[in-house]
Amino acid sequence: MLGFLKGLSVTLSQLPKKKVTIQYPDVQPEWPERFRGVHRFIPEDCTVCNQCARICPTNCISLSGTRDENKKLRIDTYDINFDICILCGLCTEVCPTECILMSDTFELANESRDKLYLDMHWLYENQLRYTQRHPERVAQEAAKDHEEAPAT
Amino acid sequence: MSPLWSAQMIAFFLISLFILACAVMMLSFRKVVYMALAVGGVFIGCAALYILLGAEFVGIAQVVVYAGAITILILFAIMLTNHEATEPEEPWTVRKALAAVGCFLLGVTLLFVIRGQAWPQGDPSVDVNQGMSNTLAIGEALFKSYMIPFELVSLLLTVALVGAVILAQQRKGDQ
Amino acid sequence: MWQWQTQPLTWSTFLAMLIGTVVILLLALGVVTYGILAERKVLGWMQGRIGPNRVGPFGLLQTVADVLKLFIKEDVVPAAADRPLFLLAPVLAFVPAFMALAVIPFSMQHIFTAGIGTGLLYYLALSALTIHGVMLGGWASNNKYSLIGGMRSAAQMLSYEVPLGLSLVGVALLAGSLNLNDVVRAQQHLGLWFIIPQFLGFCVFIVAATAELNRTPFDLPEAESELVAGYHTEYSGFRWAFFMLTEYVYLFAMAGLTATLFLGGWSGPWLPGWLWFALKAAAFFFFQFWLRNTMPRIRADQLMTLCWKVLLPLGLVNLVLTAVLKAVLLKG
Amino acid sequence: MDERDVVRTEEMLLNVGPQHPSTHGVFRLIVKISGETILDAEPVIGYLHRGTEKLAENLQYTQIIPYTDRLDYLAAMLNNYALCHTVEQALGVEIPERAEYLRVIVMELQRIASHLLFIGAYLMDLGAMGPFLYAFQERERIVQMFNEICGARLTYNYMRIGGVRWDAPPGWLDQVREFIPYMRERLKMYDDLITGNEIFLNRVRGVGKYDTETALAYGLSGINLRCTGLEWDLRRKKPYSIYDRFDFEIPVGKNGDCFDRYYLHLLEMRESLKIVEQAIEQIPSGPVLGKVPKLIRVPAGEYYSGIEGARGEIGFYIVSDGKDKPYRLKIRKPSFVNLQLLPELLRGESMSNLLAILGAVDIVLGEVDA
Repeated sequence: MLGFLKGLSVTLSQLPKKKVTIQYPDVQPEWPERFRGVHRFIPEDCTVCNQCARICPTNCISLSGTRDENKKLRIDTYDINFDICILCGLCTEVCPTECILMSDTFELANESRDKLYLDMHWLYENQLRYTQRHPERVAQEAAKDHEEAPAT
Repeated sequence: MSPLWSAQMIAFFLISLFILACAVMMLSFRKVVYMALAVGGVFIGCAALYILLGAEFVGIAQVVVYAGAITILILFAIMLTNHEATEPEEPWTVRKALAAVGCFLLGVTLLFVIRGQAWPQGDPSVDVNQGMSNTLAIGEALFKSYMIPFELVSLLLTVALVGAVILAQQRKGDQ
Repeated sequence: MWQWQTQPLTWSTFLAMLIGTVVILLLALGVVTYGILAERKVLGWMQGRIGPNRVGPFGLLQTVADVLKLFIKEDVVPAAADRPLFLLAPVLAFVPAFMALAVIPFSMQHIFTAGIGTGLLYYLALSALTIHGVMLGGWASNNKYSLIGGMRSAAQMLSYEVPLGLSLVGVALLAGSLNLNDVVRAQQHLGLWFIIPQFLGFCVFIVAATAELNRTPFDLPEAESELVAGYHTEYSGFRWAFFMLTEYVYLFAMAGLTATLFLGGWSGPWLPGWLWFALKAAAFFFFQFWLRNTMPRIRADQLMTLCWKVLLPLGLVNLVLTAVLKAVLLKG
Repeated sequence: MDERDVVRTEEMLLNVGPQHPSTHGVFRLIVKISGETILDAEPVIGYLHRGTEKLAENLQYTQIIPYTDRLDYLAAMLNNYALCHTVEQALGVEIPERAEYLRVIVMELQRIASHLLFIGAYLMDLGAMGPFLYAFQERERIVQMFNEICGARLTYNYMRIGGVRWDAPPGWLDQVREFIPYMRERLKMYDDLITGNEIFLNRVRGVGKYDTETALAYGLSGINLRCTGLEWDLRRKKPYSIYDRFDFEIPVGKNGDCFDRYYLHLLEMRESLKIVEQAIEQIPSGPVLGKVPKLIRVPAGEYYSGIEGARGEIGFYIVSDGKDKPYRLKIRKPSFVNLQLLPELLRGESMSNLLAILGAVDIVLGEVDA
C-alpha cells in the first residue's frame, strides 16, 4: 500500500549525493586514448596507398599525390568530408604508416556544411593541436613506431 | 461627502454598469462560448453587488456556485456537444419589433411600481448580524430559525439529483 | 496595523490598498521567480545534477533571464484560433490566482492582506474561476491536444475542488471560523497544529491540493508525453508566461493555505511570524518538488476514481470524526 | 441503440508524432479515437529510413559493421555481434577465447545499458522524471567503459569478423568488476523507487495484455515474448558464442502485460550482471583477433543466424555469391517485428493507456526504419 513512500525515500536519499554533471564548456571531458574524434593527419608519413579511401564505408576520403624527384609518392591533397564521415575509424586501421589517426577533437558543429569539408592543412593542424594536448600519447606512438621500425 | 456620491454609490454604479454590459453582450454575441462567458460576467457582477451590500458569504457562495460551477458546466456542455458554434443572424421582423415594444413597456411599468412602493427603511445603526460575522449569522439563522425548511430544501435537491441521474441513465432495454 | 477592511473607504485607505496590492504582487513575483529556480535546483540535486548555474551567481538570475526571453518572444496567435478568447484566456487564468493571495495571512497582523470573514470560501471560489481561463485557453487554441488538455484540466480541478473543500470544512469546524487569521489563532490557542487532530483531513487536502495545482502525479492536463503541453500547447511568449505564472502563484497560494490551515501559519516560538510562515510554505514547496521527481503520472480514469471514490468518502469521514471530536473533547 | 439516447461523439483522428515528446524518435502514430476509446491505430514509419540493407550490398563485410551500429543505436554491440557472428558462421573461422569473453562482457553490459534506457524512458512516458536521469547515470558509466575500450560512446564499431578490434585497456576489467556491485545496488534502488509505486502499478498492471499465441503469431521475440510466460531466449535455446558456459536464468512473465514487460527488463539486468561477473572471472589471456583473410569472401550460399538482442531476436540473413560483398543482406529487426502488434494492442483500449502500451513495446526507430 505504501510503496510510493519507499520511492520518496529513494529520491530524498539522492539529494545530498555527489553531482555527476560536468560543467562542459569550462571543464572539458576527459577522452580516453582510443576515443574516435575527428581525424588528424601526418602528411610526411603518407605513402598515398589509397587504402583509407578504399576501406571507408561512406567514401568520405579523397586524396591525390605525385611522385617527387626520388620517385617517392608524396601526398598533395587529402580531404575528408565530415558531412558523411561516420567516425568509424576503419581508415586508421588499414593505414600502413599510421599517418591518419583519430584525435579527441569532437566539436564539429558549424553553421555551414561547406565548413565540414576539411583538407590536409586542417587535419595536420589538428595533429599539432593533439600533440599539444597530449604530448605523452604522441610520444608513446613515436616510441612504438621506433620499436617496430627495425623489425620491418 | 454627500451620501449620493459615497464610494459605495460609485462602486454600485460601476458594478451595475458591468452587469448590464455583460447582460447585453450575452444577448448580442453570436458565438455560444462568448455568451457563456458573458453570463459568467453577470454572475461575478452580482457577487460583487452582494459583497458591496455586506453579504459577503452570499457573494462568495455566488462565485463558487454560479461563476465557478454553473458557468463551467455550461462551457462543458457547449464544448462537448455538437452544435453550431455561432448562431445565424436573425432578420428584424414585425414580431420582434412588437416584442421589443412589449419589453420596453414592461420595464416602464416595473420602474413605476418600484418607485411607487414604500420600501421599509432599514435602520443603518441596527446590526442585522447581531455582532456576529456574516457567515456566523447566516449559519445561526439557517440552523436555528429555519431548520425544517433548510432540510426540506436539501431533500428536494437530493431528489432532483437522483431524478436527474435516473433520467440521464440509459435504460437497459435500449441496448 | 492598518485595519482598512473595517473602515470606510477613503482616498487614504484606497491608496493603502493599492500599495498593499503592489507589494503582494511583487512578493508573488519574487516567490514565483525563486520558486521556479528552487524547483529546478532541487530537481537537479535529486537527480545528481547541478541545476541552473550559469546566469548570475549560483544561477540566481536564471528565471529572470528566462522571463526576459519570454517577453521578447513573438506573441504567436494561431490562424485558426479564436483570437479574442485566445488573448483573454491567460489573463482570466492569472487574475483569480493572484486575487486568491489576498486572504493569505502572511504574518500576525496580516499586513497587506484582507482578513475577511469568509477567507476559506473566498479561496475556493477564486480557484474555481481560474478554470475558465485554462479551459477557454485550451478551447480557443483550436488544437486537439489543447482542447483535451483544457477539458481534462477543467474536469480535474472542478472535481478535486470538492474533496479540497470538504477537507477544509474539518479545519473550519475545529477553528470555528472561516477567517484564516482566526484559524491560526485557534491553533495558537489550542497549542497544537491542526495537522495532528486533522491528519486524515490533511492527507485528503494534500492530495486534492496537488491535483488542484495540476502537479505531478496529477499533471495530466499538461502531460507532456501524452498531450504535448496540454492547454498551453499553442501559447508562446508572455501569454505562456502568464499561464506559468498562474501555476506558480497558485502553488504559492496553496503553500500559504497549507501553512495557515494545518501548520499553524505564522505562529511559532522564537522566530518572527513571517519567517515561520516562510519556512512552512517552503516545506510545502519542497514537498511538491520532491513528489515531482518521484511520481509517475496517474491515469485519467483513475484520477476521477480516486477523487470520487476515495477522497470524497475520506473527507466525509473526516468531517464526522471532527464533529465528534469537537462535540466530545473540546466542549466549550 | 437509439441515436438520440446517447451523447453523439465524433470519431477523431489524432496525430501522435512524428514530432511528439514521447514517440522515442521520429515515429508517427495515427490514432482514430471515439471519445476516449481507440478505434484504430496506424503506425507510420520510415522517417529514419537510410536503406541499410541496400547500402550493404555495395560494402565489404567489415564495412557493414559500422552501419549495424546505427540500427538499434541503443544496443550497437549486439548488432555488431549479430553481423560478425553470421559471417563467422559462414566462414567457419575460429574465434580466440579472449575475444569471445570480451564480446560477452560488452554484449551483456550493452544489454544492461539498453534496458536501463528502456526503464528510464518508460517511466518518463508515464510522467516520472527522476528514474530517467538515474538510469542515465548508470548508463553513462557503461558508455564510458565502452568509450575506453573502443573509442566511441554509441557507435562502437568494436567487433570484427574473427574477434574484436581491441583488447581491453589496462584496468578496464577491474572497472567492470567494480561496476557489478554498484549496479546491483542501483537495481535494488530501482525496485524500491518504481516497482512498489502504486500509481505506476495501476498504470501498467493488466494493461496491453496478450497471450503467447498472439505473440508467436506476430513473431514477437525477446521480452515482448517472454512476458507471456514462454521461456524463449536464444542464449539458451540456440546457444551461440560461449553462453553455454554461464549460469544464468531466463526470467519469464506470467500475464503478458506492461508490468511484466517492465519487470523483466529489471530482472534481465540482474541476470546479465551475473553473466558479466562469471565472464570476468573466467577470462583467459591471449589474442583477440582470429586468423581471417584480409579480404573476406563469404562462400556462395545463404546464411542466417540470430542472436538474442536487447529487444528480441536480431538476425542477419546473408545471400552471398562468393564475392567480398553480400549479394543481398536482410536484417531481422526485432523492433520492427514487435511493432506489428501495436495496432492490435491499442484497438479498443482507452486513450490514457496509449503511452503505457507504446512505451512498453520498446521500439527504437533506428532499427524499425533501418
